[in-house]
Amino acid sequence: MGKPEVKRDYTLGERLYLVEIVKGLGITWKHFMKNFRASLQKGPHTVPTCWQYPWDKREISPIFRGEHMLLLDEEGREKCVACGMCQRVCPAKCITIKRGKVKEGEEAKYAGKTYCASFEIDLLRCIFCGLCEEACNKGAIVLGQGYELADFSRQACVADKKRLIGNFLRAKEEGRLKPKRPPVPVAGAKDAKAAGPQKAKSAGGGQGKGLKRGV
Amino acid sequence: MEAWGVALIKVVFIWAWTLIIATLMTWVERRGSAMIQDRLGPNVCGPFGILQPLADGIKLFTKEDIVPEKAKKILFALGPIMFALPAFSAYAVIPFGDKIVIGGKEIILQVADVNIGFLYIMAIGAMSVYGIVVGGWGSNNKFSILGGLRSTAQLISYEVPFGLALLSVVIIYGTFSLREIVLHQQGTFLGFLPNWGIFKQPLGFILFIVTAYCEANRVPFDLPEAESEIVAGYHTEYGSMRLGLYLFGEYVNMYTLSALMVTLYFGGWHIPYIDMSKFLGPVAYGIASFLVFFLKTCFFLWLFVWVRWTVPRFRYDQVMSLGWKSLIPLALLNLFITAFLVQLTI
Amino acid sequence: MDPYFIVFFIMALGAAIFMITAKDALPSALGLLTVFIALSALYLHLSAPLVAIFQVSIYAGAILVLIVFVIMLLTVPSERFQLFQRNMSYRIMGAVLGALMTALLAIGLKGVKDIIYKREIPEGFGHPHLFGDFLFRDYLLHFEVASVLLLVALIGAIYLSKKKA
Amino acid sequence: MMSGFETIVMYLGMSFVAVMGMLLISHLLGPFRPKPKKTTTYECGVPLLDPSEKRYSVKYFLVGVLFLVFDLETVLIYPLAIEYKALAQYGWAIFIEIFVFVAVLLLGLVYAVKKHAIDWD
Amino acid sequence: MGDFTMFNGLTGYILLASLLFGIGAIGFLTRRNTLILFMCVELMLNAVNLMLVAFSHFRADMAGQVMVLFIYAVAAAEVAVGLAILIALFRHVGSVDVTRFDALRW
Amino acid sequence: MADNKDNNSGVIKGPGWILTKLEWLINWGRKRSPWPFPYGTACCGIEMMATLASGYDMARFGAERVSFSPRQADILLEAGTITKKMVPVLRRIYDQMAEPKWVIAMGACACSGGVFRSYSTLQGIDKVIPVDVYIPGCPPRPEGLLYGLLKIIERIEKDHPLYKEAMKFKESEGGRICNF
Amino acid sequence: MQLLERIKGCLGGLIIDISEFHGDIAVEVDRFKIVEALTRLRDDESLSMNFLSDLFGLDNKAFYEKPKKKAKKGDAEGEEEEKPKELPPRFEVVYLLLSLKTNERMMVKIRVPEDDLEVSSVTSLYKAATWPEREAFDMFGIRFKGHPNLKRLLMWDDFPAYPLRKDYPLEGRGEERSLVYGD
Amino acid sequence: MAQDYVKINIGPSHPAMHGTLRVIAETDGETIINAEPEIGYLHRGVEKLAESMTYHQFIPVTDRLNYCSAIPNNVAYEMAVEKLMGIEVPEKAQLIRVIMMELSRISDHIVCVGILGVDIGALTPFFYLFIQRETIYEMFEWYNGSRLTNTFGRIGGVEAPLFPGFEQKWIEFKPELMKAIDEMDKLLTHNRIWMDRTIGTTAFSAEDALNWGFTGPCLRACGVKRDLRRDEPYCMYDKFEFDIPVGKYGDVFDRYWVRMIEMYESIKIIDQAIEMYKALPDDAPLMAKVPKILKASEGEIYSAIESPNGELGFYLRGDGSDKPYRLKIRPPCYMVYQAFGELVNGEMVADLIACLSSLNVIAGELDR
Ligand code: SF4
Ligand code: SF4
Ligand code: SF4
Repeated sequence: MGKPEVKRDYTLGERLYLVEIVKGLGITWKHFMKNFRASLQKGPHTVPTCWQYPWDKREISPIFRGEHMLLLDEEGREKCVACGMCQRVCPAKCITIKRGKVKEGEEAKYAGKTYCASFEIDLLRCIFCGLCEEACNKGAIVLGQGYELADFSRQACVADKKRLIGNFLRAKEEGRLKPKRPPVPVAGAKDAKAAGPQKAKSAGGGQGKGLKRGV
Repeated sequence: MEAWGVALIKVVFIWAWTLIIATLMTWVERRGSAMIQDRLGPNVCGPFGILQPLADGIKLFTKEDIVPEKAKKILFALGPIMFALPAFSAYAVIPFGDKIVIGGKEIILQVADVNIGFLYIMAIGAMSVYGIVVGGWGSNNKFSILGGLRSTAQLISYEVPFGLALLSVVIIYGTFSLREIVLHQQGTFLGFLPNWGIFKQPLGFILFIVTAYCEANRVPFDLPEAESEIVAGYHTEYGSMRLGLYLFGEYVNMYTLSALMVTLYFGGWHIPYIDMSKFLGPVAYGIASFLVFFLKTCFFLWLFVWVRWTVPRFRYDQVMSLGWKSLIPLALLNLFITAFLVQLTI
Repeated sequence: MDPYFIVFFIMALGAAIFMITAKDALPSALGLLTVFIALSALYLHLSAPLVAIFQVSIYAGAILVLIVFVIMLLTVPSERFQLFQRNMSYRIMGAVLGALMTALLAIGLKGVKDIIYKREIPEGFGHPHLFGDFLFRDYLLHFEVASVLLLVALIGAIYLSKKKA
Repeated sequence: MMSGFETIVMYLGMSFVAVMGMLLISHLLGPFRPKPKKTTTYECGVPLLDPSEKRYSVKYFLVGVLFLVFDLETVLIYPLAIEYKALAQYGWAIFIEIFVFVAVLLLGLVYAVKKHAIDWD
Repeated sequence: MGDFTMFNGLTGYILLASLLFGIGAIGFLTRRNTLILFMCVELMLNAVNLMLVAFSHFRADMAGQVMVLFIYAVAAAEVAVGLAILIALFRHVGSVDVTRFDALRW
Repeated sequence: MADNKDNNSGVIKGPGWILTKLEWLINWGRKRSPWPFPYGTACCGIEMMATLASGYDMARFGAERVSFSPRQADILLEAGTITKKMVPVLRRIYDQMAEPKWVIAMGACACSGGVFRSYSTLQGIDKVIPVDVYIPGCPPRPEGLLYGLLKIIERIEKDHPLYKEAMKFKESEGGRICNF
Repeated sequence: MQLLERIKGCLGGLIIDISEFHGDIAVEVDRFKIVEALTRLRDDESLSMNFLSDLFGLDNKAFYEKPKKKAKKGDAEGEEEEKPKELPPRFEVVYLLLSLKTNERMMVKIRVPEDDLEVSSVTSLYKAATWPEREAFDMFGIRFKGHPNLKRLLMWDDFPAYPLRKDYPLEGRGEERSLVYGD
Repeated sequence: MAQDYVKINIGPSHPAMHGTLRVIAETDGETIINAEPEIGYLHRGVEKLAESMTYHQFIPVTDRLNYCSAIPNNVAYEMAVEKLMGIEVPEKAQLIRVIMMELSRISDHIVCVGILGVDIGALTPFFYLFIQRETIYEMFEWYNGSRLTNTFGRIGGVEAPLFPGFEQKWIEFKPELMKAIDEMDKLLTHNRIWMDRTIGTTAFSAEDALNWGFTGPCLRACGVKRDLRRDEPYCMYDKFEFDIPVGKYGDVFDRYWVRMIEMYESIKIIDQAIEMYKALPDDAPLMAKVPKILKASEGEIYSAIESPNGELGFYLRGDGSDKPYRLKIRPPCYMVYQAFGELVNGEMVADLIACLSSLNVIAGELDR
């Protein structure tokens, strides 16, 4: 197993270490000056390519797959009917649902005939893949933008129904609800055309705003 | 008695000063490297994060002190001390300014102006090998030992060109006293150039700076602690303040070497074409010379940082062959040329 | 009594004794290092700063480094042979001889006072300039011979360690 | 008069005291919670494959020898170098002296390089 | 011990030198680790150096100091060659125990 | 397992102003200089790198000097899957870390095994080492990690470094409380 | 000429079964002749399958049991007594070959019965098979004769089971690696 | 001979070992006499897991294989399932796949080259590249909501069209990316230290490489011009124009250099793909018609794509149910890494690290 002989010619400039090193120093100096100037102009704590997390939060994509939320419809009724689709499709098996029958007089609270008596997502298990959102044909579960999930104990990282609905209410208040994704046009399907025109504002929405850096 | 007092003040002052500079250097290095890398660096700790070294220090002070069971206890304990001591002591003979006159008494801004200052630096430099070797060997960890071996080989190899480069300086100035060397660099030479060592010894300076980087274990010669190869090198097993001494000693070394560069090659406290002592009062002149010297030193400190974050690292055998096959012949050549020119111009 | 001398006297002596009694080679080398440093301090006292510095930079910084290097390469701490010679006669012989030498030398001291007279030490004695001058004037040839000696040593060492075992 | 050397010794003593003080403070302030395995040798998280008390390659040795000789020669020139300017007035003797010295040094280096004493393999 | 009253004088130095020399000699003859033997030799050389410097000081004669310089050269040469021999031996014997180096030829 | 973690819950009787200040100082130092041991084993490790890199720059919190030697690290930043084959390694590294030490479990795998409910994956590192902060996500955004770091800092602030020692001392030395 | 024909021409009598599915050709050969078959395929001018893309094992246990259930549900077959002996060998080893010359791929497979889990190694032909064979040993327990270093690859050395076999539960049988290993 | 070889254990938790690899190297001083890689520290049982998951559920798991570039893994898996079931993917979906795959190829190469730099001691270029990678992440995130583990695509197509600002974003991003790569190039490629470290280290001949099953950049570095995108075109790659860079000696430098050039080529491909994408009507289909519950017939297929690391193949066998009967992943770096001992023997310890980083071994797909 002979290793091939390697012969490469070095140019004179390469041979002398210093030339390239000085060039390299030039590049790093440029970067340094750029950042230094920026910090002179915009205050000492800024560099154009750095988001300072707790104070200067970066705008994240509206469809970011963060902490889940359970949606309420316009009349404030819970959308989830505890059909278990999300549970079944979840690859991490982190959703636990208890189904309850809607009793007389409670219709104002729930949209369907059944509801989830408890709905727990083990966030520590969840891999935020979004399959549950896709599977739910009621549109009841949606992945929100929450990402500050760290906590001290395992129990604190299990999101129960209250927290999930709370997430939704907060997101609604702050106007951070996810834009509705139009159905994807399917080949050969008749309704592909119908789905077409409204496609203009598709997923993602924003014109790449939030892609700017720094302050 | 008075002399003792002055000496004591100078000793304490320069010791504290070295300490402060080294501390600040860690901050400068971290912020500077961050800026170079489009980052921010520590900035939550005090204004501009300047208290970061302090926090690190406190953290290290209150960290548990582990002595590995396989370690050779005495050597393990001696390692950091033997590393830090030479590092801290080396500055004793380097001037940090010209002189200051207070109350009619002239005080030279140097801890000890000895007639062998030059060799003192070399001897102390040779001693710093022990700290690494003893620490690495004492840890009894393969990475440490490898780091220790590497660094020994590397440090001693570069001591030769280091010494030879300095030899040329000695030939030119004919003294071992660093203060006298600075005094020699006043004025101009050939009519227009400042009478600085760099212009008399351009090749020597390059050799010196390269070897200085090696002696300080800085990139591109940071093999003894090459993070990606041998974890943390010779100080893999060290934590708490012992580690602190190692890290600290490195910065002190950098400071000493930078000051040495200024002293030997960049005219110490002199500003070219301007004689500060002519128009400044004795006190002001002292302070000014101190500041000039310090600013020049800062540049070289910065250079250390700057180069560190620009170039990759050598491999062991490349360090060796660079040292022995390029630097030493070059240093000999330089010595020869210097001797020749001095002989001609005498 | 000169405290400076006493301190380093004790330091050198203690370190030397530690050196020959230490179990492992590396602590022993550190003992030797201490001896060197103490001696170098004494040289300073003897108005030989250059020698003092050379003591540190050559003995401590080069010769001992090489020895330490070899210690790191060769010694295996798990290899625990006896500290001292097994042969009793060696030991006794060593001790006796050593003591004898010391005694002899010390006895020689008795006459010292008569031979040596302390001259007035001239100004600048031991200054590097003087040293260089002296070296150049009187010992030029020795100097060259030393360099050749070193060259030969170098060649010998390389030859020996490159030789296929 | 205070000689420079005594100041240096003072400086050394001060460094020593400070370094020891640092270690002492750290020793006092640091917690101490011995636990099994805490003091085992770190080897990337696995137990020792084989003891680290082994002989390392002798190849490092030659560098040491080379260094010893070269360092010594360098140091030997120092006393001459300091007087170089003064001695140069007597003619070229000193130059030749240094030249010969350097040549001998170079000879050794050439021999070492020829013998691959510096190359790793 | 009337002669030692001037302890800081020449006699003190000679005493130290002879003691060091003796210790070195004892170590050299009794220790088994070859490396320590080397160190003992160095110690003995150092004792000689000390003597030279001391005499040079008290006689105000530079020759002693210059002599020391040459001793350095000799010591270095000795160590370089000696250690090289040691390593060559070591390759055969596999130990630095001096009692193992008993074959005159290998 | 979590022996040294949660025993500071008891009410602390003020041991004096100096001690309090000293504790504050020590805590300040510790929280401002949390050197991580980046134990990135899988995808989360990549995101951890992104956190260390320019955009998010964990160095701002002083966590710049990533130490790959457990002796020098304060926080074990476990990012990624721990398989059963890896368990002893993790445990050993945790053991070798010097006190005080904290552990962040980053990502679903480290916290609970995540999607890998399989024969070879450890279902959460808290089975072998005590965890201080869990960060859900797969992988968590760098912001999520930084938030976790802030949580650790929060935890450090509440620590009583000296008092705990005093307690230990008391236990072992028969009621002698050392006064600082 | 079509790949199928060329393969048939090349291997000839070595072929036990050959099938094509969505363009992928799978050839089954005698398990004792695998080295010969691969050598022929490699050295054949028109094929020159000189690149071993992958090699892995496969457990057919569940697969063979399935038709039985179907048969019960369905109506066609009446034989209820299916003897286990009549099942084809339980394990398969699949070799994925690629010709760098013609950019064609094919699969070669051999069947290994449960009671004689030994096949000859192809590491002498393709170095690339070194780890895949170890993995197949690790995961299925198939032993490769002539392999230079056949030991577990992915699981630790004293892992008691072969995890990819169909009768091994996904979440394992609770094997834990001891925390105190090695010292 | 009395001198022993020292066994150095490098990894698993070693700075250069990506957390999970382990090499046991016997060394003679600095020279490696014998190096043996040990893997399995990230064996998560993915193949077993696949057997208990539906075809659809498994997509998120494929993200976690090669986590430096999840998208090619997703696509490779989806293509395998599509091949098994005979599904034709619409053109527009293919174009989106191409764009995303090339973006993630760039991001993968960025990680590889950046880490190579870090391991050789040059930290700064890593940061320059990583900040560009952040933008790529951003594009992914705005496309489907995740930065790293994208769960991109669905069986039969993709889940969404490109977001409206995509092209604009790309146009803005492209010069910055090129600048960053240029800077890396200027900082390293001609730097003598870098050249000394990389040229000639762990060179490998083409025959050996083929015998060991090398693919991708590592193979191309050895001088074999093989790229599945050209040789077995999929996803309309035959419609794009791009070069395939090849090296000569297969040393670290060549691998580095091939990756650097490939980044430029990927940029070219993305440019072309965006043009083609724009030419398609807005409502062109993105998904093939697939049944709600995917069930494969009995049969076995193998389908491979050129992932950033090389040939990434999925062998699938269906048994008529909605779960794969057997899924075998052919990860590219698995084959490369098994030759690691061969590669580094006789080199120096520092080269081991450089070599490892230049191979871009991703433990996730290595151990599965
Ligand atoms: S969230 Fe949707 S899928 Fe899940 S149970 Fe509720 S309605 Fe069903
Ligand atoms: S995001 Fe994925 S893992 Fe999380 S709950 Fe939904 S389906 Fe399960
Ligand atoms: S939590 Fe997710 S991203 Fe993190 S290591 Fe596990 S699978 Fe990878």
